[in-house]
Amino acid sequence: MFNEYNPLKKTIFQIIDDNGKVINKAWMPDISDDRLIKAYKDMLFARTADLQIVSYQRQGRIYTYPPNYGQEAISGATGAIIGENDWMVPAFREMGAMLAKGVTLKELFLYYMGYEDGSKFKNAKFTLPISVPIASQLLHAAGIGYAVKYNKEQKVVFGFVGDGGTSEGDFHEAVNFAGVWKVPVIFIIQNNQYGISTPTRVQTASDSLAIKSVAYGVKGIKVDGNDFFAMYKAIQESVKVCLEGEGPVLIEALTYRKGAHTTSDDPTKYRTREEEEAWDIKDPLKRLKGYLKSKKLWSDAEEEKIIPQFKEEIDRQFIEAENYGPYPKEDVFKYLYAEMPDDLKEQEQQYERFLQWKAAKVK
Amino acid sequence: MFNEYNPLKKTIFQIIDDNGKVINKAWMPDISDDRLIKAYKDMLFARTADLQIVSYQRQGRIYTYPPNYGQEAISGATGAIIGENDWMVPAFREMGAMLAKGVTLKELFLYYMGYEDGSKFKNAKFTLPISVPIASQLLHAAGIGYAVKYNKEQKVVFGFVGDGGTSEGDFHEAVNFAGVWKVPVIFIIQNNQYGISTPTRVQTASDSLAIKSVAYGVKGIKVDGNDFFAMYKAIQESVKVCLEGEGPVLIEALTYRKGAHTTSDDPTKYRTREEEEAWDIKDPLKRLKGYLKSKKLWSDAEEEKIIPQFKEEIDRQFIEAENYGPYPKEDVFKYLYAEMPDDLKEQEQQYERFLQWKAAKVK
Amino acid sequence: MVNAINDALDIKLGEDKNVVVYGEDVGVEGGVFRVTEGLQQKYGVERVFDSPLAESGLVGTAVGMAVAGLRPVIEMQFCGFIYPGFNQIISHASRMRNRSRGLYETPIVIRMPYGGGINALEHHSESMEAIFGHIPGLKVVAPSTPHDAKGMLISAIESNDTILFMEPKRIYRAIKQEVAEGKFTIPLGKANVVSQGTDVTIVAFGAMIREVQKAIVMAKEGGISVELIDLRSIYPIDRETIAKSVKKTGRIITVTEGPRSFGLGSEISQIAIEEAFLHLEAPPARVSGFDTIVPLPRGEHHYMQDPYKILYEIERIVKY
Amino acid sequence: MVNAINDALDIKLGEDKNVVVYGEDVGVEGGVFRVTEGLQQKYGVERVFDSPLAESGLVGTAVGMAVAGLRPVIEMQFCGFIYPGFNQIISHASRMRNRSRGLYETPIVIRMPYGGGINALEHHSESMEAIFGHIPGLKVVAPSTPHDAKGMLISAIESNDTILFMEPKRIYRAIKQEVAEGKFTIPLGKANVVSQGTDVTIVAFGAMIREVQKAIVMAKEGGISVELIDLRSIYPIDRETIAKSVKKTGRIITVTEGPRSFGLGSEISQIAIEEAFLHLEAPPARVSGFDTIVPLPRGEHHYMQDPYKILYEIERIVKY
Ligand SMILES: Cc1ncc(C[n+]2csc(CCOP(=O)(O)OP(=O)(O)O)c2C)c(N)n1
Ligand SMILES: Cc1ncc(C[n+]2csc(CCOP(=O)(O)OP(=O)(O)O)c2C)c(N)n1
Ligand SMILES: [Mg+2]
Ligand SMILES: [Mg+2]
Repeated sequence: MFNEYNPLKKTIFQIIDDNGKVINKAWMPDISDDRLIKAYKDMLFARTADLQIVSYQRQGRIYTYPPNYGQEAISGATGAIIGENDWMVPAFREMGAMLAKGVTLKELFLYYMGYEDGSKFKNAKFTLPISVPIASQLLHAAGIGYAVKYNKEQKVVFGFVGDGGTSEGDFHEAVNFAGVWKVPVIFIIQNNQYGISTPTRVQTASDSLAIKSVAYGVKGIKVDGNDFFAMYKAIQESVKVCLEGEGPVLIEALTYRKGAHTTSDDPTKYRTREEEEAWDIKDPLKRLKGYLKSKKLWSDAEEEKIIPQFKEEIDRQFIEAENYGPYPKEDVFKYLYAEMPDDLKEQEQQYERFLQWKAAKVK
Repeated sequence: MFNEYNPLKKTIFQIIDDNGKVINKAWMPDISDDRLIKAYKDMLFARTADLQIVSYQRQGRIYTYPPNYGQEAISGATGAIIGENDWMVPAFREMGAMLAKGVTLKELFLYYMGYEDGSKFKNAKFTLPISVPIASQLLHAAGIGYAVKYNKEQKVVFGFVGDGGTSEGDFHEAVNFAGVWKVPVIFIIQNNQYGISTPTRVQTASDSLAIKSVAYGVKGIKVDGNDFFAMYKAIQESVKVCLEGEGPVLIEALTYRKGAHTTSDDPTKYRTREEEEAWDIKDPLKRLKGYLKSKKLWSDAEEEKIIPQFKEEIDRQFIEAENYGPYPKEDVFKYLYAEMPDDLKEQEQQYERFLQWKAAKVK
Repeated sequence: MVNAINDALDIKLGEDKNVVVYGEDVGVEGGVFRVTEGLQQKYGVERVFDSPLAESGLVGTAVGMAVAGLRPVIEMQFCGFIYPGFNQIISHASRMRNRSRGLYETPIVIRMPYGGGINALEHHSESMEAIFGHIPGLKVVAPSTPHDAKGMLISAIESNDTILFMEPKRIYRAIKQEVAEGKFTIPLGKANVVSQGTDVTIVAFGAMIREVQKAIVMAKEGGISVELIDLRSIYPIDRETIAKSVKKTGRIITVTEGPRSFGLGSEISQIAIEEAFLHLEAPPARVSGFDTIVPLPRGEHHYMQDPYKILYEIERIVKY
Repeated sequence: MVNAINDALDIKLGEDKNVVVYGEDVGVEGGVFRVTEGLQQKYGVERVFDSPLAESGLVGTAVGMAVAGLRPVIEMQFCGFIYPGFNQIISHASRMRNRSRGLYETPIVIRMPYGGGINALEHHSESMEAIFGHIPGLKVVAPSTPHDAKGMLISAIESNDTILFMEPKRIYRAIKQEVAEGKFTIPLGKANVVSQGTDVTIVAFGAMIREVQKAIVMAKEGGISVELIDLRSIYPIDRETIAKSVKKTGRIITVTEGPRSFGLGSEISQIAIEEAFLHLEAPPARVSGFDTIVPLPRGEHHYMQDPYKILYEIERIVKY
């Protein structure tokens, strides 16, 4: 596949068309109906949650949030493949993949409500917290890749970044280190065509983002990121490459951020209604649903039935998060060092003395 | 040329063979005998100086110095082309090109003797000081390129870096910015195959360094950096590209550092005698001299005559530098800000008071 | 303050063709805080533009532009994202003149919203002025009012030094103030005595000024008279103004948002003891963040300086 | 000291398979200062290896390795080249535990030769401990003898925190000292009282200890008795040891190589006034670099702390 779809050929790897019809049978992945339906449901769940979070945010019940809306196939395909013991190194727009690893919505809610506790994943093994400084996390993925190889583990590391992130020096250093070390890392660029308001053509003059793999001597491929099957197949093949010791791989997943950059952003300032509509046609859920319906694996009726259940579950977890309670002052100090230095202990005590004084003062 | 020698083809651009015989007539540059002889003499001067500096260093008359030995064709070709008003953004192994811009040996000596004054070039216009933090200077080249384009000047910016430097994030960001901005910068990678002791294969898994141009959508070419004619032609064509507004260009110049990394380095620790001997055959001066002799433009007799003159001139400038005198204490403080802040003035005065006290104390 | 900064940029773009403004999303979008709104439309994409997402690239290209005669004003989107550009700041922007013995200068302004109190994600709420104040060759300034923001930014753009211009984003839109139209400048390096007092001197800058003012009102009720110095410039520091005040009051507190150790507070205390040791009636004190990461929003109140924290320290030091 | 560090690495590589050592030229070459000499031969290229030339890459990959259970010890070739890795240090290495509420730790040691006095090029002579001391979540330590270097480095490798291990390259080979064989540790965070005295306390670390000792000898001739504290740990600082000493002597001077403003000196002075204000007989003072770039070798003597600069300050403060 990495020969056929060598990014130098400037092709894009696709399996289904805008309606979900298979147009590239040769590469259709082998995936059971059950798993396929599960994957669709997971994507639908992620989307439902995503839209709901935006409305929570509007109600002022959560802080800034970066929607995944329109990009669900990338996380969906990753989630369908990533193993319990594989490593997940997210940027911040990979909700579906994180849920698949075992991160709970409640944890994500806590995070966006402003609790670090939301980054202490109770069930998700080998999953790093959300990383805010763009592209920096890819170096962690490369380093984890080194550890995996060093320990001769049969594991793959997934490292995510956005199109904008490819401009950062850390992107370069990460893929380059991984290439030199030949470590099992799958770098996935979610090319949603914007970094906040900045279009990809302002990020780079290269023909594609996948083509940057050439600069590091690693395998690369440009994939239709709204095509669940193409993403699934590309990741599956990448896992194989990694497990055979031939990694890393760089995947550019072309997609579109249907929502705002974050809830504080207004995309009408920098893109047109026409553009948005053109991408509506390529919506990843719509396309997968088209396929499923054609195979009678899914129906609008089922969808209508399941969405309210999803909403209820989302709400339940949201309310749990909302009732999480106050942020104990110890938590500000406790996690900086393996053992708290005296100085920090003293600062905590000073703060305690202040709080007592204040309580007496304002009562 | 950038099509014919597209780095994806994995070819290397060469014009003369190891003995100076033209093997690629089609691309032979048009250059007058006079200029050619001048270029050779400049390279010979640079080499003579270089060897002499190493011996000054051994005598303890100068601090650490990074020899250019073996890489003279790259600076030689640059120097033969770079205009008075073009910008030169060096790394630290481009003596010939700096001399061509009008930097004096004396200035370079002062620098390596430990005077910042050696970076205040009196005659060389548009030439930045030597840059020590690897690859960081390439961003300056990109920014200067922006200014040149903004001011609609007919100028080219030369930015140098080593093979090791291509691993730094700044290399990536610089070529990428220049690509997006389409600015007239010629990035020249002096691939001397080592970064101190580290061979290029530890720096990157890519097929070549020139191929990295693909990642930035800019023109690139891999050139035999020990072949004066190939370097000359490649730079000439790159200048054209830049002046036509189609820049930047990334040139990988393959060469070999015949000397040590710096005078504190011992290359026998990390490379073999055989390897060094194999590269002796490709020595850039030897090859150009082979060509010149075959055209009767140069002779060993002339060389024997001129070298002592060079040595005398080098020595003269060296001794001038040696007699430069003490480093005035004002110079520590004077150049930090356009106007010296009170605080710094006070620090200088405190220091003066200390010096007076000490003079009284130790006498 | 957002408008005042925009106004300053507008004035300098208008009168000096060498001024260019760029950064992540500063062009079409007008910046995530709308500070550069409308400038691209007015001055064109060559003078006001979006850059690739790379902070080392931002600072490094600005160094290049500046040595070539432009006067770049670049924006770091948030305080926590300046660090990829740290090497270019400490190794080049702050050094080029010294390195080249005056041959090249780097008149660069690095604008950067900083500080907490806006319920932001990690890395969006930091105040690391002390790190930058320690870099020789760099100037670090921060306004506390729209008026100062305008006058100081114009001065910064006209300066031939590299200046880190820290903007207290918490009060970007919080302070309503008439700002004089047209061009005026406020000299960098001079502190501003915001209010006179006799019992204790407080030194602060940026968003903390407002918090201190609230504390001053409360202190006054308790009969304590506070002199407030708005530092304005973190490096160089106006020693003279601090010295004069502390000699009068005999007590000094520095209020900052950053981590405590190696922070601005220690530096101000050092100045106080060097300049006025024999006048001191209590040890110079600091109200600051803890030596911890700024907590996410739900924990931020623990970390931030509210007026009570300041009042607590005022009372403590006066009773000393 | 070079041998002692090599020995510490050797011991930890020998006993813990999770320890890996990498950096620019640390493998085949054994490091530009030969600190890692012989280790690749002994432990193989998977455990001791050359990395690509990229400091952000160095720190960033170490963060990844560490969360995955390794204990990377990386080398910055010179102090002036750590800055490209600054973002990874301040945004990740020092924060991962706090961010993940203890789920992930980053036991990383960043070794870095620092300081002046070796006639080096620009960027090779800096001492910027204050910048790193201000980063919450990071520990910063520096030995002043071969013995300390060995014991402290072993402690650092065994610590689950990220530690910046600053090596005074000026005395890499200058101090001859028998170092105990085999494994021993020196706890991080504790200062060492090198010599007792009654008139003035001097706080210093690393290569400055030796300079202070020379000054102490001269001071003694003038009848002044100096107590010398080797800080060993720049963050966290051992307040207790400082407090105890300054309460006894009533005078304190900090001697450092870095720039003055926002430097270690101010922090130590602050601690002295917080802990011992009423015992102070003179204002806490600092002998430091200027607020300038370290000059190239011919000018470096102006900048550096020689024993006379220290003696000058001792005499000044004692006469205060
Ligand atoms: C180092 C750094 N610089 C700037 C930012 C501010 N910022 C947050 S998201 C973003 C755009 C990211 O674009 P992209 O990588 O395409 O990811 P997307 O948001 O589209 O998923 C920017 C500039 C940041 N988080 N980190
Ligand atoms: C940012 C940075 N890291 C490390 C160094 C130390 N250093 C000086 S030269 C060098 C190797 C450079 O290799 P290369 O780029 O190939 O240039 P060459 O020396 O071969 O000309 C290194 C690592 C430095 N100067 N700057
Ligand atoms: Mg994007
Ligand atoms: Mg090299």
